[in-house]
Amino acid sequence: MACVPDIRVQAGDFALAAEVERMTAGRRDVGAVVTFTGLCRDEGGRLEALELEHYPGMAEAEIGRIAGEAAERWPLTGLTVIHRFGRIAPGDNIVLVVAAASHRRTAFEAADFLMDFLKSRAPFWKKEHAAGQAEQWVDATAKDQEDMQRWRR
Amino acid sequence: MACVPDIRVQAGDFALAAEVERMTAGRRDVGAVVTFTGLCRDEGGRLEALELEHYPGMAEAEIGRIAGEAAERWPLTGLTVIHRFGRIAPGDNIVLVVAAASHRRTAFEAADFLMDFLKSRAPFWKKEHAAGQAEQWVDATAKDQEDMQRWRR
Amino acid sequence: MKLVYFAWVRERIGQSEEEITLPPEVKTVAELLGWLAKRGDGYATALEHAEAIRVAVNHEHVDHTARLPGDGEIALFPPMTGG
Amino acid sequence: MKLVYFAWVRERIGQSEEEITLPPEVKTVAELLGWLAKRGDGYATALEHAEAIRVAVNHEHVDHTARLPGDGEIALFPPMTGG
Repeated sequence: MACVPDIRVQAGDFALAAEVERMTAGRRDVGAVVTFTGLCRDEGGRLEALELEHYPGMAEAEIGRIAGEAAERWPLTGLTVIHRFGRIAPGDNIVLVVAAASHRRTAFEAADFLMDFLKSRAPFWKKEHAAGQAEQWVDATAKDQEDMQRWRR
Repeated sequence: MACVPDIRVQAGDFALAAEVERMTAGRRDVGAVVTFTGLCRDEGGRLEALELEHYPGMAEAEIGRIAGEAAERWPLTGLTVIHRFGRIAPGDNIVLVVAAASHRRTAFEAADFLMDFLKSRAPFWKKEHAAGQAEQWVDATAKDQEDMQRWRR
Repeated sequence: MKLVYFAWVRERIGQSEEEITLPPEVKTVAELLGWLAKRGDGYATALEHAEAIRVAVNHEHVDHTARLPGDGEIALFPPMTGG
Repeated sequence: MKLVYFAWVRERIGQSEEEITLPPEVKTVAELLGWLAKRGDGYATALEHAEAIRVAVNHEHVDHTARLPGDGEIALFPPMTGG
Protein backbone atom coordinates (compact mmCIF):
# COMPACT_ATOMS: atom_id res chain seq x y z
CA MET A 1 0.00 0.00 0.00
CA ALA A 2 1.31 3.45 -0.92
CA CYS A 3 2.41 5.57 2.04
CA VAL A 4 0.44 8.72 2.83
CA PRO A 5 2.68 11.73 2.16
CA ASP A 6 2.96 14.46 4.77
CA ILE A 7 2.68 17.86 3.02
CA ARG A 8 3.22 21.22 4.69
CA VAL A 9 3.30 24.74 3.26
CA GLN A 10 4.40 27.16 5.94
CA ALA A 11 6.13 30.46 6.66
CA GLY A 12 8.26 29.07 9.49
CA ASP A 13 11.42 27.02 9.32
CA PHE A 14 11.58 23.24 9.58
CA ALA A 15 13.81 20.91 11.58
CA LEU A 16 15.51 18.29 9.43
CA ALA A 17 16.38 15.88 12.24
CA ALA A 18 12.85 15.90 13.65
CA GLU A 19 11.39 15.12 10.23
CA VAL A 20 13.74 12.19 9.68
CA GLU A 21 13.19 10.95 13.23
CA ARG A 22 9.44 10.99 12.68
CA MET A 23 9.91 8.69 9.71
CA THR A 24 12.12 6.11 11.37
CA ALA A 25 11.20 6.09 15.07
CA GLY A 26 10.05 2.70 16.28
CA ARG A 27 10.36 1.13 12.83
CA ARG A 28 12.57 -1.70 11.66
CA ASP A 29 11.63 -1.70 7.97
CA VAL A 30 13.35 1.53 6.88
CA GLY A 31 16.74 0.92 5.30
CA ALA A 32 17.32 4.25 3.57
CA VAL A 33 16.35 7.87 4.14
CA VAL A 34 17.21 10.52 1.57
CA THR A 35 16.67 14.17 2.39
CA PHE A 36 16.90 17.17 0.12
CA THR A 37 17.18 20.61 1.66
CA GLY A 38 16.95 23.61 -0.65
CA LEU A 39 18.42 26.81 0.76
CA CYS A 40 18.35 30.45 -0.23
CA ARG A 41 21.61 30.95 -2.09
CA ASP A 42 23.18 34.33 -2.49
CA GLU A 43 23.55 35.37 -6.09
CA GLY A 44 26.80 37.26 -6.08
CA GLY A 45 26.86 38.72 -2.59
CA ARG A 46 24.15 41.32 -3.06
CA LEU A 47 21.01 39.35 -2.25
CA GLU A 48 19.25 40.60 0.86
CA ALA A 49 16.38 38.15 0.76
CA LEU A 50 14.12 36.10 -1.42
CA GLU A 51 10.42 36.67 -1.19
CA LEU A 52 8.44 33.55 -1.94
CA GLU A 53 4.91 34.13 -3.10
CA HIS A 54 2.60 31.12 -3.23
CA TYR A 55 -0.93 30.19 -4.16
CA PRO A 56 -2.54 29.06 -0.89
CA GLY A 57 -4.65 25.97 -1.32
CA MET A 58 -3.24 25.08 -4.71
CA ALA A 59 0.31 24.85 -3.32
CA GLU A 60 -0.74 22.12 -0.88
CA ALA A 61 -2.94 20.43 -3.48
CA GLU A 62 -0.28 20.37 -6.20
CA ILE A 63 2.51 19.18 -3.90
CA GLY A 64 0.07 16.54 -2.67
CA ARG A 65 -0.52 15.36 -6.25
CA ILE A 66 3.21 15.18 -7.00
CA ALA A 67 3.94 13.38 -3.72
CA GLY A 68 1.03 11.02 -4.31
CA GLU A 69 2.43 10.15 -7.72
CA ALA A 70 5.83 9.42 -6.17
CA ALA A 71 4.21 7.23 -3.51
CA GLU A 72 2.43 5.26 -6.25
CA ARG A 73 5.53 4.92 -8.36
CA TRP A 74 8.03 3.87 -5.68
CA PRO A 75 7.51 1.60 -2.64
CA LEU A 76 8.19 4.24 0.00
CA THR A 77 7.79 3.79 3.73
CA GLY A 78 7.45 7.55 4.23
CA LEU A 79 7.45 10.83 2.33
CA THR A 80 7.44 14.37 3.69
CA VAL A 81 7.51 17.63 1.74
CA ILE A 82 7.72 21.02 3.43
CA HIS A 83 7.82 24.21 1.37
CA ARG A 84 8.20 27.62 2.98
CA PHE A 85 6.80 30.93 1.75
CA GLY A 86 7.41 34.56 2.67
CA ARG A 87 10.70 36.36 3.18
CA ILE A 88 13.74 34.11 3.32
CA ALA A 89 17.30 35.29 3.97
CA PRO A 90 20.44 33.87 2.30
CA GLY A 91 21.49 30.68 4.03
CA ASP A 92 17.98 29.92 5.26
CA ASN A 93 15.92 26.88 4.32
CA ILE A 94 13.32 26.98 1.55
CA VAL A 95 12.24 23.42 0.93
CA LEU A 96 12.63 19.97 2.44
CA VAL A 97 11.93 16.56 0.95
CA VAL A 98 12.38 13.41 3.03
CA ALA A 99 11.91 10.04 1.32
CA ALA A 100 12.26 6.78 3.24
CA ALA A 101 12.25 3.26 1.84
CA SER A 102 13.62 -0.21 2.34
CA HIS A 103 16.20 0.25 -0.39
CA ARG A 104 18.49 3.11 -1.23
CA ARG A 105 17.73 3.55 -4.93
CA THR A 106 14.02 3.90 -4.20
CA ALA A 107 14.61 6.69 -1.70
CA PHE A 108 17.06 8.51 -3.98
CA GLU A 109 14.81 8.37 -7.03
CA ALA A 110 11.68 9.47 -5.19
CA ALA A 111 13.41 12.50 -3.63
CA ASP A 112 15.00 13.46 -6.94
CA PHE A 113 11.65 13.14 -8.76
CA LEU A 114 9.89 15.22 -6.11
CA MET A 115 12.32 18.09 -6.45
CA ASP A 116 12.17 18.13 -10.25
CA PHE A 117 8.40 18.38 -10.18
CA LEU A 118 8.21 20.84 -7.29
CA LYS A 119 10.47 23.19 -9.23
CA SER A 120 8.22 23.32 -12.25
CA ARG A 121 4.73 22.54 -10.97
CA ALA A 122 4.31 23.81 -7.41
CA PRO A 123 2.79 27.32 -7.47
CA PHE A 124 5.59 29.33 -5.85
CA TRP A 125 7.37 32.36 -7.27
CA LYS A 126 10.65 33.84 -6.10
CA LYS A 127 11.41 37.53 -6.07
CA GLU A 128 14.89 38.80 -5.29
CA HIS A 129 15.55 41.76 -3.05
CA ALA A 130 19.14 42.86 -3.65
CA ALA A 131 21.18 45.82 -2.47
CA GLY A 132 21.26 48.67 -4.96
CA GLN A 133 18.83 47.23 -7.48
CA ALA A 134 15.11 46.97 -8.11
CA GLU A 135 13.21 43.94 -6.91
CA GLN A 136 13.26 41.25 -9.55
CA TRP A 137 11.24 38.11 -10.21
CA VAL A 138 13.36 35.03 -10.75
CA ASP A 139 12.94 33.58 -14.24
CA ALA A 140 12.01 29.95 -14.75
CA THR A 141 14.71 28.09 -16.66
CA ALA A 142 14.53 25.70 -19.58
CA LYS A 143 16.72 23.39 -17.46
CA ASP A 144 13.91 23.02 -14.93
CA GLN A 145 11.57 21.88 -17.68
CA GLU A 146 14.15 19.43 -18.99
CA ASP A 147 14.72 18.00 -15.53
CA MET A 148 11.06 17.12 -15.34
CA GLN A 149 11.22 15.31 -18.70
CA ARG A 150 13.73 12.84 -17.24
CA TRP A 151 10.89 11.06 -15.47
CA ARG A 152 8.75 10.27 -18.48
CA ARG A 153 7.97 6.63 -18.76
CA MET B 1 38.81 24.05 -6.14
CA ALA B 2 37.49 20.70 -4.98
CA CYS B 3 36.16 20.62 -1.42
CA VAL B 4 37.99 18.53 1.19
CA PRO B 5 35.74 15.64 2.21
CA ASP B 6 35.21 14.88 5.87
CA ILE B 7 35.54 11.12 6.43
CA ARG B 8 34.80 9.32 9.67
CA VAL B 9 34.76 5.63 10.53
CA GLN B 10 33.42 5.15 14.02
CA ALA B 11 31.58 2.83 16.40
CA GLY B 12 29.30 5.54 17.76
CA ASP B 13 26.19 7.04 16.21
CA PHE B 14 26.10 10.30 14.23
CA ALA B 15 23.76 13.29 14.37
CA LEU B 16 22.28 14.15 11.00
CA ALA B 17 21.28 17.72 11.84
CA ALA B 18 24.69 18.60 13.25
CA GLU B 19 26.41 17.31 10.12
CA VAL B 20 24.17 19.34 7.82
CA GLU B 21 24.50 22.40 10.02
CA ARG B 22 28.28 22.13 9.88
CA MET B 23 28.08 22.29 6.10
CA THR B 24 25.81 25.31 5.82
CA ALA B 25 26.49 27.47 8.90
CA GLY B 26 27.63 30.96 8.02
CA ARG B 27 27.60 30.27 4.28
CA ARG B 28 25.52 31.82 1.53
CA ASP B 29 26.71 29.75 -1.42
CA VAL B 30 25.01 26.45 -0.55
CA GLY B 31 21.76 25.96 -2.43
CA ALA B 32 21.22 22.24 -1.97
CA VAL B 33 22.06 19.64 0.64
CA VAL B 34 21.32 15.97 0.01
CA THR B 35 21.71 13.46 2.82
CA PHE B 36 21.59 9.71 2.67
CA THR B 37 21.12 7.77 5.88
CA GLY B 38 21.45 3.99 5.74
CA LEU B 39 19.83 2.14 8.61
CA CYS B 40 19.89 -1.40 9.91
CA ARG B 41 16.76 -2.96 8.49
CA ASP B 42 15.13 -5.99 9.96
CA GLU B 43 15.00 -8.93 7.60
CA GLY B 44 11.73 -10.58 8.48
CA GLY B 45 11.41 -9.75 12.16
CA ARG B 46 14.09 -12.07 13.48
CA LEU B 47 17.20 -9.93 13.21
CA GLU B 48 18.71 -9.12 16.59
CA ALA B 49 21.62 -7.10 15.28
CA LEU B 50 24.08 -6.62 12.49
CA GLU B 51 27.73 -6.87 13.26
CA LEU B 52 29.83 -4.71 10.99
CA GLU B 53 33.43 -5.76 10.62
CA HIS B 54 35.79 -3.32 8.95
CA TYR B 55 39.41 -3.01 7.91
CA PRO B 56 40.78 -0.15 10.04
CA GLY B 57 43.00 2.17 8.06
CA MET B 58 41.85 0.92 4.68
CA ALA B 59 38.21 1.83 5.44
CA GLU B 60 39.15 5.48 5.93
CA ALA B 61 41.56 5.42 2.98
CA GLU B 62 39.11 3.83 0.55
CA ILE B 63 36.19 6.06 1.55
CA GLY B 64 38.58 8.98 1.19
CA ARG B 65 39.45 7.91 -2.35
CA ILE B 66 35.78 7.53 -3.33
CA ALA B 67 34.87 10.88 -1.74
CA GLY B 68 37.85 12.53 -3.39
CA GLU B 69 36.72 11.25 -6.76
CA ALA B 70 33.23 12.67 -6.14
CA ALA B 71 34.71 16.02 -5.14
CA GLU B 72 36.73 16.09 -8.37
CA ARG B 73 33.78 15.08 -10.49
CA TRP B 74 31.13 17.44 -9.09
CA PRO B 75 31.50 21.04 -7.87
CA LEU B 76 30.56 20.38 -4.25
CA THR B 77 30.72 22.92 -1.44
CA GLY B 78 30.94 20.14 1.15
CA LEU B 79 30.99 16.36 1.49
CA THR B 80 30.82 14.25 4.63
CA VAL B 81 30.83 10.47 4.90
CA ILE B 82 30.42 8.65 8.21
CA HIS B 83 30.41 4.85 8.39
CA ARG B 84 29.85 2.99 11.61
CA PHE B 85 31.24 -0.40 12.61
CA GLY B 86 30.50 -2.86 15.41
CA ARG B 87 27.14 -4.11 16.63
CA ILE B 88 24.14 -2.25 15.21
CA ALA B 89 20.52 -2.93 16.18
CA PRO B 90 17.56 -2.81 13.78
CA GLY B 91 16.44 0.78 13.30
CA ASP B 92 19.88 2.18 14.13
CA ASN B 93 22.06 4.18 11.75
CA ILE B 94 24.84 2.57 9.72
CA VAL B 95 26.05 5.16 7.24
CA LEU B 96 25.62 8.84 6.46
CA VAL B 97 26.50 10.79 3.34
CA VAL B 98 25.97 14.55 3.19
CA ALA B 99 26.63 16.34 -0.11
CA ALA B 100 26.23 20.10 -0.44
CA ALA B 101 26.41 22.17 -3.61
CA SER B 102 25.09 25.27 -5.28
CA HIS B 103 22.70 23.26 -7.43
CA ARG B 104 20.41 20.37 -6.64
CA ARG B 105 21.43 17.91 -9.34
CA THR B 106 25.07 18.13 -8.28
CA ALA B 107 24.23 17.27 -4.68
CA PHE B 108 21.91 14.41 -5.67
CA GLU B 109 24.37 12.83 -8.07
CA ALA B 110 27.34 13.06 -5.73
CA ALA B 111 25.44 11.44 -2.83
CA ASP B 112 24.08 8.71 -5.09
CA PHE B 113 27.54 8.00 -6.53
CA LEU B 114 29.07 7.87 -3.05
CA MET B 115 26.61 5.25 -1.85
CA ASP B 116 27.02 3.04 -4.92
CA PHE B 117 30.78 2.96 -4.45
CA LEU B 118 30.71 2.62 -0.67
CA LYS B 119 28.54 -0.48 -1.03
CA SER B 120 30.99 -2.26 -3.28
CA ARG B 121 34.41 -0.81 -2.45
CA ALA B 122 34.54 0.22 1.21
CA PRO B 123 35.99 -2.65 3.29
CA PHE B 124 33.05 -3.44 5.57
CA TRP B 125 31.31 -6.78 6.03
CA LYS B 126 27.93 -7.38 7.61
CA LYS B 127 27.09 -10.41 9.70
CA GLU B 128 23.53 -11.08 10.83
CA HIS B 129 22.66 -12.21 14.30
CA ALA B 130 19.11 -13.56 14.21
CA ALA B 131 16.94 -15.35 16.74
CA GLY B 132 16.99 -19.12 16.34
CA GLN B 133 19.61 -19.34 13.63
CA ALA B 134 23.36 -19.39 13.20
CA GLU B 135 25.24 -16.17 12.57
CA GLN B 136 25.41 -15.48 8.88
CA TRP B 137 27.55 -13.26 6.67
CA VAL B 138 25.52 -11.08 4.30
CA ASP B 139 26.23 -11.89 0.65
CA ALA B 140 27.26 -9.19 -1.78
CA THR B 141 24.73 -8.82 -4.58
CA ALA B 142 25.16 -8.54 -8.32
CA LYS B 143 22.88 -5.48 -8.06
CA ASP B 144 25.52 -3.67 -6.02
CA GLN B 145 28.08 -4.26 -8.77
CA GLU B 146 25.64 -3.07 -11.43
CA ASP B 147 24.86 0.08 -9.47
CA MET B 148 28.53 0.98 -9.57
CA GLN B 149 28.63 0.53 -13.35
CA ARG B 150 26.09 3.34 -13.76
CA TRP B 151 28.83 5.88 -13.13
CA ARG B 152 31.21 4.82 -15.90
CA ARG B 153 32.10 7.65 -18.19
CA MET C 1 -16.16 33.72 -12.02
CA LYS C 2 -13.37 34.44 -9.56
CA LEU C 3 -10.02 35.30 -11.11
CA VAL C 4 -6.83 35.29 -9.05
CA TYR C 5 -3.40 36.53 -10.10
CA PHE C 6 0.10 35.81 -8.80
CA ALA C 7 3.65 37.19 -9.02
CA TRP C 8 4.26 39.58 -11.94
CA VAL C 9 0.87 38.84 -13.46
CA ARG C 10 -0.66 40.18 -10.24
CA GLU C 11 1.66 43.18 -10.18
CA ARG C 12 0.99 44.15 -13.78
CA ILE C 13 -2.76 43.72 -13.54
CA GLY C 14 -2.64 45.69 -10.31
CA GLN C 15 -4.82 43.47 -8.14
CA SER C 16 -4.68 40.00 -6.71
CA GLU C 17 -8.22 38.92 -7.44
CA GLU C 18 -11.53 39.99 -8.93
CA GLU C 19 -15.00 38.69 -9.70
CA ILE C 20 -15.75 38.80 -13.40
CA THR C 21 -18.77 37.85 -15.45
CA LEU C 22 -17.51 36.44 -18.71
CA PRO C 23 -19.35 36.98 -21.99
CA PRO C 24 -20.77 33.70 -23.33
CA GLU C 25 -18.40 33.59 -26.32
CA VAL C 26 -15.39 33.19 -23.97
CA LYS C 27 -15.31 29.41 -23.59
CA THR C 28 -11.65 28.36 -23.35
CA VAL C 29 -8.59 29.42 -21.40
CA ALA C 30 -7.04 30.88 -24.55
CA GLU C 31 -10.17 32.91 -25.22
CA LEU C 32 -10.17 34.16 -21.63
CA LEU C 33 -6.56 35.35 -21.95
CA GLY C 34 -7.37 37.16 -25.22
CA TRP C 35 -10.47 38.76 -23.76
CA LEU C 36 -8.71 39.88 -20.56
CA ALA C 37 -5.81 41.42 -22.49
CA LYS C 38 -8.27 43.98 -23.95
CA ARG C 39 -9.49 45.16 -20.55
CA GLY C 40 -6.74 47.75 -20.09
CA ASP C 41 -3.04 48.50 -20.18
CA GLY C 42 -2.20 46.48 -17.07
CA TYR C 43 -3.93 43.41 -18.47
CA ALA C 44 -2.31 43.92 -21.87
CA THR C 45 1.17 44.09 -20.34
CA ALA C 46 0.56 41.14 -18.03
CA LEU C 47 -0.75 38.93 -20.82
CA GLU C 48 1.44 40.20 -23.66
CA HIS C 49 3.12 36.82 -24.10
CA ALA C 50 0.01 34.78 -23.52
CA GLU C 51 1.75 31.48 -24.28
CA ALA C 52 3.97 31.98 -21.20
CA ILE C 53 1.04 32.39 -18.82
CA ARG C 54 0.17 29.38 -16.69
CA VAL C 55 -3.41 28.76 -15.75
CA ALA C 56 -5.05 26.75 -12.98
CA VAL C 57 -8.74 25.99 -12.65
CA ASN C 58 -9.88 25.17 -9.14
CA HIS C 59 -6.27 24.56 -8.03
CA GLU C 60 -5.31 22.31 -10.95
CA HIS C 61 -3.03 23.16 -13.86
CA VAL C 62 -4.84 23.28 -17.21
CA ASP C 63 -3.77 23.78 -20.84
CA HIS C 64 -4.75 26.86 -22.79
CA THR C 65 -7.04 24.66 -24.86
CA ALA C 66 -9.08 23.66 -21.79
CA ARG C 67 -12.71 24.71 -21.58
CA LEU C 68 -13.54 27.07 -18.73
CA PRO C 69 -15.62 25.65 -15.87
CA GLY C 70 -19.14 26.83 -15.09
CA ASP C 71 -17.88 28.50 -11.98
CA GLY C 72 -15.00 28.33 -9.54
CA GLU C 73 -11.58 29.93 -9.35
CA ILE C 74 -9.30 30.60 -12.30
CA ALA C 75 -5.70 31.52 -11.53
CA LEU C 76 -3.22 33.17 -13.90
CA PHE C 77 0.48 33.24 -13.11
CA PRO C 78 3.99 33.11 -14.57
CA PRO C 79 6.02 29.87 -14.81
CA MET C 80 6.72 28.65 -11.32
CA THR C 81 10.07 29.10 -9.59
CA GLY C 82 9.68 27.32 -6.28
CA GLY C 83 11.70 24.45 -4.87
CA MET D 1 55.12 -10.04 4.64
CA LYS D 2 52.11 -9.27 6.84
CA LEU D 3 48.87 -10.95 5.83
CA VAL D 4 45.54 -9.83 7.28
CA TYR D 5 42.18 -11.53 6.89
CA PHE D 6 38.61 -10.30 7.29
CA ALA D 7 35.06 -11.63 7.65
CA TRP D 8 34.61 -15.28 6.60
CA VAL D 9 38.12 -15.46 5.18
CA ARG D 10 39.38 -14.66 8.67
CA GLU D 11 37.00 -17.13 10.31
CA ARG D 12 37.92 -19.99 7.97
CA ILE D 13 41.66 -19.43 8.20
CA GLY D 14 41.23 -19.16 11.96
CA GLN D 15 43.30 -16.06 12.60
CA SER D 16 43.12 -12.39 11.73
CA GLU D 17 46.75 -11.83 10.76
CA GLU D 18 50.12 -13.49 10.42
CA GLU D 19 53.69 -12.81 9.30
CA ILE D 20 54.72 -15.00 6.39
CA THR D 21 57.91 -15.34 4.38
CA LEU D 22 56.90 -16.08 0.82
CA PRO D 23 58.97 -18.35 -1.41
CA PRO D 24 60.57 -16.43 -4.27
CA GLU D 25 58.39 -18.10 -6.95
CA VAL D 26 55.23 -16.49 -5.47
CA LYS D 27 55.20 -13.19 -7.35
CA THR D 28 51.57 -12.27 -8.00
CA VAL D 29 48.34 -12.08 -6.02
CA ALA D 30 46.99 -15.14 -7.85
CA GLU D 31 50.13 -17.11 -7.01
CA LEU D 32 49.84 -16.06 -3.38
CA LEU D 33 46.23 -17.33 -3.21
CA GLY D 34 47.25 -20.66 -4.78
CA TRP D 35 50.20 -21.06 -2.44
CA LEU D 36 48.19 -20.17 0.68
CA ALA D 37 45.42 -22.63 -0.21
CA LYS D 38 47.91 -25.47 0.24
CA ARG D 39 48.86 -24.46 3.78
CA GLY D 40 46.01 -26.38 5.44
CA ASP D 41 42.32 -27.13 5.53
CA GLY D 42 41.30 -23.70 6.85
CA TYR D 43 43.18 -21.95 4.06
CA ALA D 44 41.82 -24.38 1.47
CA THR D 45 38.24 -23.71 2.58
CA ALA D 46 38.71 -19.96 2.79
CA LEU D 47 40.27 -19.71 -0.66
CA GLU D 48 38.25 -22.43 -2.39
CA HIS D 49 36.69 -19.97 -4.81
CA ALA D 50 39.79 -17.90 -5.30
CA GLU D 51 38.18 -15.67 -7.94
CA ALA D 52 35.73 -14.35 -5.30
CA ILE D 53 38.47 -13.28 -2.89
CA ARG D 54 39.23 -9.55 -2.84
CA VAL D 55 42.76 -8.41 -2.19
CA ALA D 56 44.24 -5.15 -0.98
CA VAL D 57 47.91 -4.26 -0.87
CA ASN D 58 48.81 -1.56 1.60
CA HIS D 59 45.14 -0.49 1.89
CA GLU D 60 44.43 -0.36 -1.84
CA HIS D 61 42.36 -2.77 -3.90
CA VAL D 62 44.41 -4.75 -6.43
CA ASP D 63 43.60 -7.28 -9.15
CA HIS D 64 44.68 -10.90 -8.91
CA THR D 65 47.15 -10.24 -11.68
CA ALA D 66 48.97 -7.59 -9.62
CA ARG D 67 52.56 -8.25 -8.59
CA LEU D 68 53.15 -8.52 -4.86
CA PRO D 69 55.04 -5.66 -3.19
CA GLY D 70 58.47 -6.11 -1.63
CA ASP D 71 56.93 -5.71 1.77
CA GLY D 72 53.90 -4.23 3.47
CA GLU D 73 50.43 -5.50 4.29
CA ILE D 74 48.35 -7.79 2.11
CA ALA D 75 44.68 -8.20 3.00
CA LEU D 76 42.36 -10.98 1.84
CA PHE D 77 38.61 -10.67 2.27
CA PRO D 78 35.20 -11.48 0.76
CA PRO D 79 33.25 -9.05 -1.45
CA MET D 80 32.33 -6.03 0.63
CA THR D 81 28.84 -5.50 2.06
CA GLY D 82 29.04 -2.11 3.76
CA GLY D 83 26.98 0.98 3.13
